[in-house]
Amino acid sequence: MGVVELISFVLMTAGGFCVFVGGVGVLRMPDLYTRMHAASVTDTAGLFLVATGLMLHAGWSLPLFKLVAILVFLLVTSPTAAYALANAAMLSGHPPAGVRDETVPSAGRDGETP
Amino acid sequence: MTLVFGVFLLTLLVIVAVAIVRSTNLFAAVMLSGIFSLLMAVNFFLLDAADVALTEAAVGAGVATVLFLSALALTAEHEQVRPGGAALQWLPLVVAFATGGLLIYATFQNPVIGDPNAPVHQHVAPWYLENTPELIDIPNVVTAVLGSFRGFDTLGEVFVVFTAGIGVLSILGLRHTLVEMTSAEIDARQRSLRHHLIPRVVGRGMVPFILLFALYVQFHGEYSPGGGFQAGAIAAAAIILYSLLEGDDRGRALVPEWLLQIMVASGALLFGGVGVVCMLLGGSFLDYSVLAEVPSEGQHLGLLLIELGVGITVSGVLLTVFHAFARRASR
Amino acid sequence: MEFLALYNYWVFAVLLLIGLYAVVAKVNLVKRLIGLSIFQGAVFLLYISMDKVEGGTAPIFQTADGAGVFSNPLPQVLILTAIVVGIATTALGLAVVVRIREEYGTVEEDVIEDMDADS
Amino acid sequence: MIFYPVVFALLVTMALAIVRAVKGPSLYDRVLAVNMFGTKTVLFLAVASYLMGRPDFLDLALAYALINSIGVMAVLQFFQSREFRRRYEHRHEAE
Repeated sequence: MGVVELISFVLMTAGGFCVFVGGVGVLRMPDLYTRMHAASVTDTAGLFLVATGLMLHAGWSLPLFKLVAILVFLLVTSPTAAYALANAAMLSGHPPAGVRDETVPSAGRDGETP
Repeated sequence: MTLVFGVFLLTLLVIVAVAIVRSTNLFAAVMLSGIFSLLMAVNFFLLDAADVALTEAAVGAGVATVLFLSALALTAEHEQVRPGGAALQWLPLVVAFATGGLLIYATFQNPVIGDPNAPVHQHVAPWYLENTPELIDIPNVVTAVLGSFRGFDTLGEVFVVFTAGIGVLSILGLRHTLVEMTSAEIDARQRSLRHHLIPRVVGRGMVPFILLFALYVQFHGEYSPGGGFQAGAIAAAAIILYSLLEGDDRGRALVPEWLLQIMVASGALLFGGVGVVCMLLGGSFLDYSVLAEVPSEGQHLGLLLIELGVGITVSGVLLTVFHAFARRASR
Repeated sequence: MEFLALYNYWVFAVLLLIGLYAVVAKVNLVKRLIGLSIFQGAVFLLYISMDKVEGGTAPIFQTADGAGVFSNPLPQVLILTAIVVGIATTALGLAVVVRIREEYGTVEEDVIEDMDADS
Repeated sequence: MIFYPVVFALLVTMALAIVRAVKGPSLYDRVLAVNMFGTKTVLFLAVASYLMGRPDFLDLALAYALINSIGVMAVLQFFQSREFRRRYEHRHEAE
């Protein structure tokens, strides 16, 4: 195993750890917004680490270009999706846990109907 | 090791399927079927079916979710809960279990997964794999079989897609009388994501790249996973994204309906037309060898044209369906 | 790993069972269509499971002469087209459901049957 | 060999995301889980294409990276038009 391979292994394992932490966060956090926080932050970090590790593994080739494209597109769209989701949740009256704002319609704060 | 990954993912697949059937909220069921489709694609990939996985990706990630959501917007979001609640119904359960049990019993006769001596791998498949380099001369055997060896089949499938598009149009109406242009305009603005700045900027930036990728999948389909079906779905997804962001009216301005109708018809016509041209040049129907001096070059040309026809029809039909549902919602 | 050699087929059977149950037992028409797509997925899985060849790879040649072990391209071709046809027919089904909703005001089948019986 | 830790992490995270999607409780949690599952799928496909020795199949991961966000946009639009319709009906009832 060469030095590059070793670095790539370390990066990818660290990325896998990030991803796993995000998964645990999504399962264990108390409410939607903290879950979203756990998911989106670790997503970006894990994505960056895994993709960089794969790039080192790929070397100069066409797959390297595709990996860069995947990285760029996900780095752009993943936070946007998180924003869109948080926005949709907030607009339709789904306040963060602990916030009691009477101006926000509280219909379906719990249960299926948001 | 891939086998273990496959077993794990297939187990997840079953769990998701049970959850879909159990949930009384249809929106939740649609979201879960999004996960179902993703898992399906990963499983296809692990089973060495890259083309199929790409198709599932193109269809399941964009178009299917959007269609189900727009149908939900037009119907109801919840299943009605009846007295007796979400209890299992015994007769269907018995029927389903009997069928499932019978099938599992039958599987013990099956050759194991990956057995190279299984009957499936004995009959025509080796012939396709052996003769593709010589007769068609492209690396992707799936495209070769799809377009050339079994081109007749594919023509039929394209016409099924075409017919489904016509069916949706005739059920949901080709035109509808606009109530008032101004209120429709306000309506579209309210429905679109036009005032969401971040998704709008990012999404509009993505649209050209998705279209570019669709073109890559379309014209690189002979050398890598891809082809007309996938490219059509991806291109439709790009336009659907634009319509979601900018409002249905602007989406229709970008790709007008008359153009869509021409696309739906002309793609199928192109496919059939290539076949007829082959006949006029002295070959049999869909035998592309006669299209050029060298038979394999004729095959290349024929595949290029019919894949183009497939792509045009598929994207046309999917967009037509999307617009038919979206317009229904805005009246 | 010997006992897992047929696992794909079992999952196929179980998914088919689940889809069949949803199609038969559910009265909500949209839910039935979702069940139908699970059923479809089960059939896709059966076909794709058959194409695997041990030690093979996807049937896209890496060298010009096509040397190597490849999985079976034929089931892939069938399912590739079936997926797109599946979404088109699902769209047709959804269109019918939307029309039913406009006529009857509901998509629950038993309610619709009662209405038909009354009229 | 070097891919196994990351593949295991991805698979476990997929399972966790599915648990969240099944549990809910709100609809947004489900959407969040689907979105997260999507990015995990992209990474899994990318790693698996190296694991299986066919890096030319990165196209699949690229396709998901491009299209995956459409689902969330559709959900946002769905909620928004539902909110709009609710307000509209409310206004009509008031009149």
